[in-house]
Amino acid sequence: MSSGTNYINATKGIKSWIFTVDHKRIGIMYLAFVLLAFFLGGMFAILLRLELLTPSALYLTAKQYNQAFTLHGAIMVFLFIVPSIPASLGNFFLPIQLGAIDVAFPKLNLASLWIYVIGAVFCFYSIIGGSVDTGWTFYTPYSSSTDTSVIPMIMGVFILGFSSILTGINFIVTVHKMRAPGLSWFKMPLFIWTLYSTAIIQVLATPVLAITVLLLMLERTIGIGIFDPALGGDPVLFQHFFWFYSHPAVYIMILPAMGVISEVVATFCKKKLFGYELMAYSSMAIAFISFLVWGHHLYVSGQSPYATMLFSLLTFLVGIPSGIKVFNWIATMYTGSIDLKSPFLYFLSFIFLFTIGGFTGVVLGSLSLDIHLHDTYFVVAHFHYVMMGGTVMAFLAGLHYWWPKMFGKMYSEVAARIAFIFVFVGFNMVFFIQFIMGSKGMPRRYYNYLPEFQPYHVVSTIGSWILAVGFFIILGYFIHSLMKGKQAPPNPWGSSAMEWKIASPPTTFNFDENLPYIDHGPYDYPKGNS
Amino acid sequence: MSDKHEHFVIPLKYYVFTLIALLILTVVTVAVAQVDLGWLNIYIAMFVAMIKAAFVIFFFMGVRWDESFNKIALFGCLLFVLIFFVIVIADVSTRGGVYSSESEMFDIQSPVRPIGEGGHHGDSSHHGESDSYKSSSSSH
Amino acid sequence: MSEQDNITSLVDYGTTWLPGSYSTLSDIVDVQFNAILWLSVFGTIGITLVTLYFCLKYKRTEKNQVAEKQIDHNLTVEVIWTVIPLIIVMVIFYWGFRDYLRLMVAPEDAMEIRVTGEKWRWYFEYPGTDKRPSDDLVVPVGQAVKLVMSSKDVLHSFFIPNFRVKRDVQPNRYSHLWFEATKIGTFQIFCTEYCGAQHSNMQAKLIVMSRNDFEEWKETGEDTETPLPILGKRLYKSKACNACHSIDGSRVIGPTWKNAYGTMRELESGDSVLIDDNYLRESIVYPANKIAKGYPNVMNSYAGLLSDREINALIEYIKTLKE
Amino acid sequence: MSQSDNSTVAHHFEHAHQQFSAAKLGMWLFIVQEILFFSALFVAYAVYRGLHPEMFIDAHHHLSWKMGGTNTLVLIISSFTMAMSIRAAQLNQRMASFWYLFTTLLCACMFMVIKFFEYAEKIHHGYLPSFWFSGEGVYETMHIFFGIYFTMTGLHGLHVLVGMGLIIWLMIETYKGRYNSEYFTPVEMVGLYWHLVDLIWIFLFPLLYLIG
Repeated sequence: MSSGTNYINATKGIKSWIFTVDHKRIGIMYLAFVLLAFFLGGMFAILLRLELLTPSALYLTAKQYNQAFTLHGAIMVFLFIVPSIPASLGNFFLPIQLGAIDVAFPKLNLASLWIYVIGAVFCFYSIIGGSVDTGWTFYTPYSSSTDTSVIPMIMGVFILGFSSILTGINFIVTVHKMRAPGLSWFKMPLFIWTLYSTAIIQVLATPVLAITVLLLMLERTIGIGIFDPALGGDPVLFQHFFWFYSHPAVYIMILPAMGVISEVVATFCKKKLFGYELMAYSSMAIAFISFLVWGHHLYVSGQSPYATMLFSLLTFLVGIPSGIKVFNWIATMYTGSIDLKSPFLYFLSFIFLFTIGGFTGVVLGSLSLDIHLHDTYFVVAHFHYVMMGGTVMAFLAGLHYWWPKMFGKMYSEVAARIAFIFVFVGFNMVFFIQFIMGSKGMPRRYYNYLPEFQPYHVVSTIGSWILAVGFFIILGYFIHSLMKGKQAPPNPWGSSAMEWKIASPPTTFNFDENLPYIDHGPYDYPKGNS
Repeated sequence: MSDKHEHFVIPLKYYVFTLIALLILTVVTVAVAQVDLGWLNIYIAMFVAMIKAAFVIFFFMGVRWDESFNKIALFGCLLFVLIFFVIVIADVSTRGGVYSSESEMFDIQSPVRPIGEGGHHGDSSHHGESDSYKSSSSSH
Repeated sequence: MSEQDNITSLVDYGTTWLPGSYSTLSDIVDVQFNAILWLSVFGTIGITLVTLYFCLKYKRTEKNQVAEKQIDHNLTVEVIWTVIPLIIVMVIFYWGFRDYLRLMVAPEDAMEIRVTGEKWRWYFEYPGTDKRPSDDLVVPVGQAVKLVMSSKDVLHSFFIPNFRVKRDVQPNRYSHLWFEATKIGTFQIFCTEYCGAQHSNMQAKLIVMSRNDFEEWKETGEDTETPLPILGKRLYKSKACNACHSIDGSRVIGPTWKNAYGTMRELESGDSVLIDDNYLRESIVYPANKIAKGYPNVMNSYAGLLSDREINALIEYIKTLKE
Repeated sequence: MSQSDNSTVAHHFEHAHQQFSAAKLGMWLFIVQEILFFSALFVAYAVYRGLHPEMFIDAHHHLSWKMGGTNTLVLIISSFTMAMSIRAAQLNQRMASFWYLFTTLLCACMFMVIKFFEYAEKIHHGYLPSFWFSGEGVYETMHIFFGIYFTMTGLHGLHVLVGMGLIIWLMIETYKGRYNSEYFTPVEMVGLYWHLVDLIWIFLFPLLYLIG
């Protein structure tokens, strides 16, 4: 079982990867592309932080700085964080956890991978061909009037959107039609539940982004005048359209992270997940309510006060299911058998950082406070705490947790712990200080700033270097693991989840003979004698 | 296993009936549009369009006989379209928009016509808070 | 970053988290901010402590290889931690909304000032006076002021950190903002909606004066005392010429002013023109007429925004930049 | 889905019914995303109609309801023949299915030809979106109406073109005898897509051509 053929060595040659329909190989290729995007986006972040070391010009011009933060945002959002967990880890483990051989539409799955790559090529073309400088939000009328390469970038976003939609359709159908015999809805692991609710958002929200960027493209080329006030249009309408996608997209980013965290906490505590059903329902609730809150990005945009009030109310409601999840994870630890391995350390940092992100979300949800804090570093810090402290930490947790299964190799636990310390300390140094900076009045997207803010920026920039070191250590020991790692046993963590019952790495058809019959819940751990 | 392969074939009469209904409704909607009924026109036109859409969905697309989740998917998505539509329109129509008295005061030419001048968003239709957003200045 | 010597520092005054609070409504905002801040601090510390305690108490050891108990759920606990946060956030919602209305609805007797944002400067006009558009927002203390704001090009956002007020500024539409200053002094104004290359330089000063000073300031006409080149140097900064034109020879957005006067300039049209007084004046008033080769046509006209004397002053200043 | 000639069930499905119902659910979800895609345009339409009611009413007089109406009838008939072709495939009537598909294609061509003449006329009168707008009208903002008109009908026309390609593919496959009462998934899927194209037109027609 441990050696012999598996999905990696079943067929050979580059073509067997490019034209594969195996969900596991597609997942691995997604992982590679997504990590590439992460390092590229991260590079822009380091450039930005370095420039902000001094209050005035250091080595970038104002325009280059604006291009750098736009590219950092656009790459991180569209190329990294949206596909990160669902397309890589999700593609790999969703069919296995369902007890299926593959996703419902394997060729479509391959198509979405290469559509993603085509979209990425457009984005890179935009970087080479004049670097877009609009901010990743592409607000009109600036985006319809600037002379930088907006069109290749939004073309890329348009294409990436379709990749995301196709993945979403595939996942929904897979969950509905491909469950193993006996696997009823409430026996599914929470990772599946969150991927399912994510897929619903992807299918419902992404088309609106597609049409929005298409309209922006038409605005720039033929001037249809829907968003440009000079032509009689309404720029706030663009913001409505954009955030109708981009707010639910925040939950596309965070929901799968919550799923990973649920898997990790159950495995490393050897516990049934506390309040499993409520967790499943709250994932669905988040998916639904996420469509009702986009207007909280428009509190100061000139939106009607009635709409503003409604959005504020709904924004607070969306916090409740997230809060429930945090409490449930912590409750799962109670009376468990906790193994403090690196995936669990990332779980702990997720809880801490996501809590801070959540509380500052409450601050920003309040109408009167948001007026002061809107478009300041406070907002920057808040969404980095949620997106990076939440999603990236969970992504790392999942990567460490599932690494032995995906590649059949172990990594160095000592190196992982050292890297964790760098990442955790570095992250907090970069972003915690930004909360204070922001509430003190430092606006975001500033190239020059008042010299009195310099001490804050220096701390933040130094933090960014520590964070970068952490990520390079991670990259290092993962590459080392691939080259010289110890052979991983099928179930190194003693997990009861479905994917750990098959070989590491899995064989091409996941389950050697018949599909499994699943007659128990997802977190079936034994109980002590006491 | 073989019984699972059997597909339900929709009886011919449904198709023919739907076709006739759609043709008639098209003629009706064109005819009604020729009569000026003011604001009622748009509502009648939309109502007829919805009936036509229902015919297409239920019979041509076979939703009447389809699996329940396919129905949920279709009608569920209409709910989200409705949310999108209602909230955006609710915002745009209650924005208090362009402050007409101020644009007079500062003599600014705007190509954007204030919402509420004509059309179906009557100026008088919203009272309360939004009024206090309009200029009530006595300084000039 | 100019002339910030007398602007009240955002960092040095106020609390650790917030800048100084100098308007009638900024205090109520601060109360709420501090309340939620401390709630968050206690919440985060509580959650962290419980998590760490569990980590230590239930750490996997020889004896603790399997979980002590398997607890699926506990309805009471779940209801408690759903309902209590719900109540808390609903209170915060109401609190925020009530204060939001106060921040949004200007009093009847507010004095109106017109604010215009354009790439990359603000200017302020005072209805009912003959004053030229001012580069600084000057307001009397203890008087409600209502700003009627619009933009000439893209979206901007008007932000006074010390007063806790902010509002987006859109082209072809008016947005409002009001405040009542409680302290005499000079404060910072930012643009917080990203608007292009010089976004971070789109700042202005808010000068709060006593009522008498304000009345006097309203009556003062233009500066006829200052020698022209010195006035020009001041205008270079206050009219935000420095956003696009350097005086050290470096290329920003527009051509540099250094060593410009008296030289020939190539134009986009292919002609070239001598940079003399007439050309400079034309370029200030009708910037689109003669575009320097290789530079974008982005400058807004300053017609009506500068007096004849001020235009002269700028030209004289440019002359002094010749080595 | 990969199907070799001897089996129409892909390796990862257990039986044909699972494969069919998965494909159908997938198609419905695709239709769902199409609906959301177009919904934004309808929202934009509603917002601008609210902003410029008189202009919209004035502008729509420049569109010919006769042409639009004819196109509506053509599309409805094509929808009917499409449905009939699925039915014929289900009943193993290969050539009937082929000729129904052919009629559908013919209707689609007719739709596009009429659309072409409509566009040609608008372009001739200068009713193009903003930068190229040179038409004469009472309202200055009329280019917005035509911006929306061209975007909505243009995207719809693009969907018709894609549908025509799919129908040609179906005709070839049907002629070869690929589809029968056991396996007709592609016909059913393209059918659903084609009805969606019809559905969108059902709303576009009164909104653009018939505003009173």
